[in-house]
Amino acid sequence: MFRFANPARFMRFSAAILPWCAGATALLLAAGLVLALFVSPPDYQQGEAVRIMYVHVPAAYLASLAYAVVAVASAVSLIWRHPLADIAAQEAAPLGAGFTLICLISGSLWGEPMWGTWWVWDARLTSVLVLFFLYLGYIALVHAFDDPTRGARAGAILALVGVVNLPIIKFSVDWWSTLHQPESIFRLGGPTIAAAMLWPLAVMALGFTLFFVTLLLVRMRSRLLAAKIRALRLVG
Amino acid sequence: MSGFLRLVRRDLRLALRQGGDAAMVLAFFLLTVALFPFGVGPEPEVLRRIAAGTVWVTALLAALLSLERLFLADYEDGSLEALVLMPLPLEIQVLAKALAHWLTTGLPLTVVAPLLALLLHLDRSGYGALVIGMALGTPTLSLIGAVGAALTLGARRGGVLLSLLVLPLYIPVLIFGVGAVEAQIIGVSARPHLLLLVALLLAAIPLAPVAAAAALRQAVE
Amino acid sequence: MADETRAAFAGSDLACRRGERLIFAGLDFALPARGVLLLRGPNGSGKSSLLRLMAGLSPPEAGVISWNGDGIFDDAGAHRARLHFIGHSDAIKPTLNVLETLSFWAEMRGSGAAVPAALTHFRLSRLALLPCRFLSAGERKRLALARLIASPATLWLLDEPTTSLDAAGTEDLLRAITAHRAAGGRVVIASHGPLSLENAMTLALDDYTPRARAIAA
Amino acid sequence: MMVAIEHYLAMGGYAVFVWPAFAVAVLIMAALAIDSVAGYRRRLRELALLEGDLP
Repeated sequence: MFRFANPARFMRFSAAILPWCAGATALLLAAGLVLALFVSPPDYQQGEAVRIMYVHVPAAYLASLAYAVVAVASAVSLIWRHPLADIAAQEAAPLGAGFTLICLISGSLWGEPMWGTWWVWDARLTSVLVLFFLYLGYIALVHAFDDPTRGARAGAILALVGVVNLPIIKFSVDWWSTLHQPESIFRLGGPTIAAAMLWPLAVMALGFTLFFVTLLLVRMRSRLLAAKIRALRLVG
Repeated sequence: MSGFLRLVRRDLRLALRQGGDAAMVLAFFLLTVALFPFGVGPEPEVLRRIAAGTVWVTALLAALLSLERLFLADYEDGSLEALVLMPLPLEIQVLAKALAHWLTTGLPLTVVAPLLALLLHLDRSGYGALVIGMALGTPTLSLIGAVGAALTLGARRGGVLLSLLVLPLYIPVLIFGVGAVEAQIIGVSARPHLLLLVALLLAAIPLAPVAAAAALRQAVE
Repeated sequence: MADETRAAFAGSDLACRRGERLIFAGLDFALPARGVLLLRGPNGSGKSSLLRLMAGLSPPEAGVISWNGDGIFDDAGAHRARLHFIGHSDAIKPTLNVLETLSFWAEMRGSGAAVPAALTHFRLSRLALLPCRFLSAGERKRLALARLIASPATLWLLDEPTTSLDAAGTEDLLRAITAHRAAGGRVVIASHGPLSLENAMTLALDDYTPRARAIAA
Repeated sequence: MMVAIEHYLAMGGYAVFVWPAFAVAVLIMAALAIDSVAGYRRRLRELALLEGDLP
């Protein structure tokens, strides 16, 4: 598990795979865009508006994936006090917040033609909104201390608190929305989706994931370089 | 007397001597609720519709108000360092301090809540669920708040940050607390909601002190 | 207490990091019963940091601190029960009076039986019912130090204990330390000023800074 | 031809929703990418400068 946990080894490893990740990201996102905008058919109910799904659903998936990365890295950092895990958690958070924002805005843009309103307090959108707040809280907390190690430690604890709370919040929001909106107007995604839409969606989701991995590697490398620069300044 | 009770007694004594804190929270509660008729109009129908939600949301904010002080004074005067080094496990101490916080904020809020609900014309059948719900829900607020207060010790803009961290985590308590009242009013049993509030409390009692204690340890490190 | 006096309190190959800065490394110490260890060194050499490591407030970057062969984090509760740590801040609430303050700290550690003795020793009995907001800096320091006597602990960790103490206050502290040593206790003191203590061992922390170690090597 | 493109761009009347959704995604992801890569480049330069100073 810690084969790449040594910073020097991480630098070598990430340098080796970074070009491949970047290349694959570019290819997949390009292919995904073509598939989503030209190849995939319009929905018989939603028409062309269904194309919003190809950014909305991958963004939602990445928003959760990035939070999972933050949480796992935080746990590793708290248990083994590994500096690389701290960096991974802190650098995954802004990316996750970005995807969450994409998910919220595209959801709102999808909601207007489908529901006739820009914002619906539906369970899924509300949960994503709460996730966005959790990201903001995490990022704000990490940067709120003069001593960066304190920020990292506090952030790690908060990330784990968030992981415990997310299912509870999700459950309570689902519960609340069934009370207030008994008839489900419309399901985003879901298993009823046609195969002709599934392929473009899968390509997009993979492209988004690799985009996240690539940027995470770049940002982590950047942080390690910054540490090296500070160390050199301290000696010099 | 156990160390747990000693700590509760000390925090209560400090709250009483410092005075004001609990009174301020109540005043804030009262004032904010009293603003709503100015905002939405004094029509009883409108107020009745939003009564439960207004009382709960305002109670949430009022409980938040005194949270920042929960560990801050101890952190600043060195008491926290000494407390961390006491033989009594820090998790138990957090529980004691959260209990003291609840006794000085959550409990008074619960007692005053029906009075404020009266001002907002809450449907008569909703009072029982409101009071029971607040009695079950406000301890959870104090416990979750303790985690936030511990995490933001020594942070810049600690107070605002604390709200940002804690308010999203308060959503489940708010949902089930208001849900209980509304269920009662429409003649459905409030029990599932109240049981869920109990479940939240039972989950928070062991989990929140662990997280808060971890945060306090790294704060004095 | 009998086997407490035979226990070894020692640290080996300790390193301490604050942020990204390595403060000291390769530091060893051993403190037998009845011993006093004076930590010396300029500002920033890590005197307070070492005391905090000894208290178990933070884990060392490298190395182990042990009591009778067991690392202090193996049984953190037992270690906390055997030590007093008096830091820079006094842990005093302005609204509690002197007696309440001292009783609280003593009772949290088990018993407040020795509180009157502690008040007498540090000449605070007269002020017992005075709210702490009226205390002078020296009186506050004496109240903080009175915790040492108000509840027993075999290991005293004192960070600049004579700050703002007058000659008589310093004398009170030295008498307390002498009595504590006679009973088999141990004391670690981080201090700038001179302290007249018999058979005190000295640990100069600036010998262990990365730079000093590089020159020596 | 032009008609076909116009018809396509109109997105069956949903153009005002579809195109902004993609634009926002591209914009935010581009901002993340630029922020990440620019920071990385800046530190590489800084490091090269520092290491050049040292013997």
